Amino acid sequence: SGFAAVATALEHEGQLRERLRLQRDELDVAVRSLETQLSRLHYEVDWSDAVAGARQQLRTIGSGFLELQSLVPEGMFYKYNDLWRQCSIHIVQSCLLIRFFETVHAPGPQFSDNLDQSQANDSVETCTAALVTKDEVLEMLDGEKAPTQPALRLDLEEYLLGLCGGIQELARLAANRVVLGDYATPRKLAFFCNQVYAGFRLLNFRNDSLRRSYDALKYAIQRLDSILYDLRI
Amino acid sequence: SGFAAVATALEHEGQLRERLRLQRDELDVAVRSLETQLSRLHYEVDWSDAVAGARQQLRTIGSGFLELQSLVPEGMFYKYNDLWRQCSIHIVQSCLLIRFFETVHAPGPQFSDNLDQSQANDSVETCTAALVTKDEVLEMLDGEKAPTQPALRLDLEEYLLGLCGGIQELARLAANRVVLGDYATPRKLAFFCNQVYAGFRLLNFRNDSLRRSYDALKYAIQRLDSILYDLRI
Amino acid sequence: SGFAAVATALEHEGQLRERLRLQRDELDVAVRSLETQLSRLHYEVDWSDAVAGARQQLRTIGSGFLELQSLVPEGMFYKYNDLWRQCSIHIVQSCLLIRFFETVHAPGPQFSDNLDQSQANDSVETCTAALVTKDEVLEMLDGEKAPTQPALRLDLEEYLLGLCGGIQELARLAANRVVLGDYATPRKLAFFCNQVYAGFRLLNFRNDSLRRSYDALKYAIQRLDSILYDLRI
Amino acid sequence: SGFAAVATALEHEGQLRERLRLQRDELDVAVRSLETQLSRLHYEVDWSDAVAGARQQLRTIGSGFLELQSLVPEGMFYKYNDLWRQCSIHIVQSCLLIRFFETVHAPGPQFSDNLDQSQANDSVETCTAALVTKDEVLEMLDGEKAPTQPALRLDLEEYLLGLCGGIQELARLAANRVVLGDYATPRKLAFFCNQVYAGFRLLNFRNDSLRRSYDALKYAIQRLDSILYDLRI
Amino acid sequence: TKLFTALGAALDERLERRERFVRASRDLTMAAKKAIFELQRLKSSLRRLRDTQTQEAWAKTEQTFDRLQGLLRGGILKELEATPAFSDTYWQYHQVFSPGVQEYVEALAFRHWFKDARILQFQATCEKLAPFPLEVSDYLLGLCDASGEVMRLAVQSSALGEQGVAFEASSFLDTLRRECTRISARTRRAWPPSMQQDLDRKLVTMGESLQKVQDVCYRLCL
Amino acid sequence: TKLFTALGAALDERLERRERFVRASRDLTMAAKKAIFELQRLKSSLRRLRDTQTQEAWAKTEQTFDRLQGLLRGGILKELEATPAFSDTYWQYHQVFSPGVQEYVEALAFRHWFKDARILQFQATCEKLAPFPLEVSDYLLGLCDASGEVMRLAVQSSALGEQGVAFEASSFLDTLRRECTRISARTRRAWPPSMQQDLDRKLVTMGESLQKVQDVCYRLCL
Repeated sequence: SGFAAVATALEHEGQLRERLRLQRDELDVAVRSLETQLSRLHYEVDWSDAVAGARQQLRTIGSGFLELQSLVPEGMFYKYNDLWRQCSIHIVQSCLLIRFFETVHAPGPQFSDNLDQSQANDSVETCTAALVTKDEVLEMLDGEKAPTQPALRLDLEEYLLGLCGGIQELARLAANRVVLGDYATPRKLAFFCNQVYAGFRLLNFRNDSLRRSYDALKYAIQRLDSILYDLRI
Repeated sequence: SGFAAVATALEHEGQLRERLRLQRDELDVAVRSLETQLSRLHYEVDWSDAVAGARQQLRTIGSGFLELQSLVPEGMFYKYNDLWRQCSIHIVQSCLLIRFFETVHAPGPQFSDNLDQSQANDSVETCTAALVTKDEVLEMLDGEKAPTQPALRLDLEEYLLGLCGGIQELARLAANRVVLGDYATPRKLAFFCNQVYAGFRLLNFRNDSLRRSYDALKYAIQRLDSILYDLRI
Repeated sequence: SGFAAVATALEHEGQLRERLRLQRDELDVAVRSLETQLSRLHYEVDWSDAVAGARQQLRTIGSGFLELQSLVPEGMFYKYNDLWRQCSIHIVQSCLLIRFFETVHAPGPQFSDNLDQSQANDSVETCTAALVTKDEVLEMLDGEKAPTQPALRLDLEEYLLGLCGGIQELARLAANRVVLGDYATPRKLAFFCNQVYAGFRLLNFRNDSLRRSYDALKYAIQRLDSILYDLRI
Repeated sequence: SGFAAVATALEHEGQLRERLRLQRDELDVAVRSLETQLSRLHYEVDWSDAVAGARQQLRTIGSGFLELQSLVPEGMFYKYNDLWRQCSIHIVQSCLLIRFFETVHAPGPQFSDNLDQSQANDSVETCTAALVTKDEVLEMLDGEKAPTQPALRLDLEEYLLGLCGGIQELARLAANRVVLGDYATPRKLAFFCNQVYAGFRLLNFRNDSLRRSYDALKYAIQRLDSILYDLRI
Repeated sequence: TKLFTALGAALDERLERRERFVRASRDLTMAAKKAIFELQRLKSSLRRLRDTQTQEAWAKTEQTFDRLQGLLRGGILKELEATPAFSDTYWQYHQVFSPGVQEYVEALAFRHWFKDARILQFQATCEKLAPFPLEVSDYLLGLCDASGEVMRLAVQSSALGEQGVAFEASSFLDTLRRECTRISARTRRAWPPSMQQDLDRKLVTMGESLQKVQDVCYRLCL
Repeated sequence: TKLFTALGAALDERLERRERFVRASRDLTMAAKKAIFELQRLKSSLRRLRDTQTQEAWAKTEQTFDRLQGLLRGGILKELEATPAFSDTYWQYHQVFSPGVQEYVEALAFRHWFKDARILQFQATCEKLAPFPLEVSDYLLGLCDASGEVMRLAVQSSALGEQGVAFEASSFLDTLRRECTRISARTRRAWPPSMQQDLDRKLVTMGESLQKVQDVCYRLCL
């Protein structure tokens, strides 16, 4: 009767969800391995290897993500989106890190192992590092060139939550770079994060999880400020 | 910079959500008024007026619902769906009631005010009432004829949750019909609800809110069974 | 890395659990359909058809269950048992019902449509129905003959939880049999359930789900007693 | 029905609240942009630009705030006040900052880039900066001159909560001014905040959000003291 | 310091006024609860004012309610009139004295049902409280609370063998619930969230009360 | 009744066996906690086994750990070997004796780090516990718990002026956390939800421990 059709429909939904979950679990393994790669930033003075390796891994993640999303029927993106939401957020977070370290100057020549000298330059310091945009994240996943119609999709909220996570990671990183004897990067990190935070202050959140993440940003910024302060004293 | 675009996008989302909320609030007023109309079933022996009135109100609700859904951009149904989810569920619930009372025989001639006689017929009693289908709900909202491509959309889960709510409402109704001296309808209600419940048992729920509603059904069925038992004793 | 061996082991475990889950979901559908079959007992005076149909379905369930359990490596029954625990319990519950109705006399000749007469016999009434044993459940699943070494396995607690569930179902059934005009079966049900309950009182429980199920039995027994009381007046 | 009068009243209230909410959202955007402007104090040695810009923005905010409040019927200030309470608090907070930096001397001549000398003056140092009063906040919003009857209204608690927020912000600022190489301002900030804190100690609070904000002040003051201590050694 | 001395004085004045409102509200609440209890103790068979004895008992409750109105005037209203800006103070301390006003409305609504088996309308309630200005929210929330008392009376009366009350209560609660549910679609826009949650919670309780009374009716019909 | 007498006997046997496993697990837990405490009390400067005095102290801990292994053999393992189906009983009561095994693994992992500043590998742990068969989950969950002890030792040592420990602990915890986080993407599929929640909770705690140690390192670098 009518219930047979309903049962079939539910069965299909269940199977799709199951397949998505499996694919998501695989993607999850890859994303965690990317994060492991990037955690080398915490204990290697020269970051070029870590960042290049992460770039490489992003390709694999991109194709896994594509496979996942192509399972989703037209118009049902938001129905199943919660399944891979955490993955998306972690991907954005990693892309923020990669992009930051690709665009900030390499630690080579201008690395200031002289604390006093770097202090003198302090007030004029700026930071050239770029904040990854939502489209750039998709490009980094899709391949080199900017695709006219990206096959992958990212929700705006996922992007913003990923940025918040990335900034918090950078705050954690700042202290650990000091431990490595790298005093220049923390300054740049502080400048960069403050800039991003200023951007966030312009946004009007009516959304709960975003607002909570934004509130957590404040503590990350305070921590960065206090690191900067410690370095000065 | 990049944040200006994000701010604009967030602003648009916020405005859309606001408009949807306003439209939903209006729809909500209409749905509650429909339920008020149907609550006449609890205290009027003859239900034809109440059901006809409810049918009438469904049209208004249908056009309000259409207006609401046409605000939603293509492919974003599931992004905003949670806003009117409760409305959808209540609409399905009311449609189940309307359809039941339209297809069960009118209480006129076969109304058994003789308890003993109805008891005798009991074991052969069946119930002709029809369970509203998901498509029929859309038809009832869209207008008279079956639309080839319904402008309105209802999620499967909303439909099933609405059925659960409707069955619970019928269980409540059964006791109150006994109070009105109507002993025949409770029997039909019990038969009908048991049939629907049997249908639900075939479904495989992996979904939490559905499973909870289904569990609550069991109590409604037990209550109906005990009413039937009381009537027999 | 150093965790390679651990990762491989987990990968295998994960795949096995995945396969078991899929198989379990199929089994679950079959078990629900068996329960739907048995729910005919609530509204059909003659139960022979329903019980024979359920017997038939048990075979399919048995082979599905066998397929599931043969995926489990030697000695790991309890490692994965949590996955199909609910299925086992529902199977036992259904077997209890089938066995009861196969061994209680058919409602034909001794069906008492004379309320007064059945009342007279009441105090001396006994019930010939048999309580299904754990081995019998396995036989019912494995095939007709008692297998020397059953391929299927059932945990003791699953068996006991299934009995509790079955008694609950019989209590619900008693009221509905009265509604069908069958006054003899409820007496037998009451006698039978009281006997089983007396057996349960011999057991020592620790503070777990089994104790909770046993505590819930008390209410089922009280409900049966009050039905018996109603039948007497 | 009988509730018609009630329904009409609620409808009006609802519409008003809706309009107020929209107006409040606009005000909120302006307030955030003001705070972004003032966040320049954290990383620009010369603050005159930032403060002048903030002054400018206050005008816009004032007229938006006026528009909002003029929607409120006579005597109903406290009925709808919860809607813009957070805005008021943030405005007071920003006014405290603006007023502080307008009345403390510019960092130019008396800027102590000589740490030792400034240390010597430390014990006799006073601070000429003024704490903004509630009336001054209203003046800053209403326009230049003191209005005999201010069109705008601020609740006493909003004012006090705003002061607490402002002091917190100044404490954060102190550390960042040190990083900028500005050692004079932190001393003045510490002196100023301690004075305000001494004022707060004169007040009696009940167990509400104001008391919590006051309790949080203590930590800000401790942070300032430890910065002062760092500057001395 | 001069600034903070002034601020401290203003805060203290607020604290004291608040305290006075709390006390006035609490006094009114206690008195209203006592009035409800007095009504519950009246034999419900006396309800229709059939004889002199009944009229005496009823007259006694009238005195109780006169005292309630006196408490409102001498307490919350007097305090409001002592301030320069009546309306402003009303809204500033509305949350503080609301509980008392709601309990008073509950008692009035219960008494009205006791006598006439009908809903006490907003306009009529306003007239009873005048010159104290009654706010719609206090009316609705007080009215909702009365449903619990109606249920209690119905259950007790049916236990004492008086059946009519349960049926009256059932239809009363059904109507009340329908009206309140309907209106709650509007309050959602008009009220702050905390007040709406209050109403939603009371509606759930009202639904449970109705269910209990309907169960009683059903048992009576068997 | 005959049926239920048999059932009762079977249930009672289970209850008693369960009780014995609970007791054996608890004994092992207490002994492992004591072993950890003994290690924490050793001056961490003794860690690198530089002199005779150190070797003596270290030899003493070796005895403690021998006793631990004895407890495992004489307790849980002995009970398992007393049943006809070793593997079956192992899994039937695994949840019951898991806490003891995990605490033992924790003590072993902490001791291993104390000595070599490295992660105790699964294979090596299996060898230490042999012939008791170690389950992957008990290994991982016990290992995670060791992170708290490592953090405690690092914080105390740095307070006593010994700086190297904190840096060693930081890199150890960082590696451990990376490995465990990575593996947790696989356990999600392989484990029942309750066990996964356990791991997730321990990973959060581990992150906090790492953060504390990193803060100590940062302060030391200033």
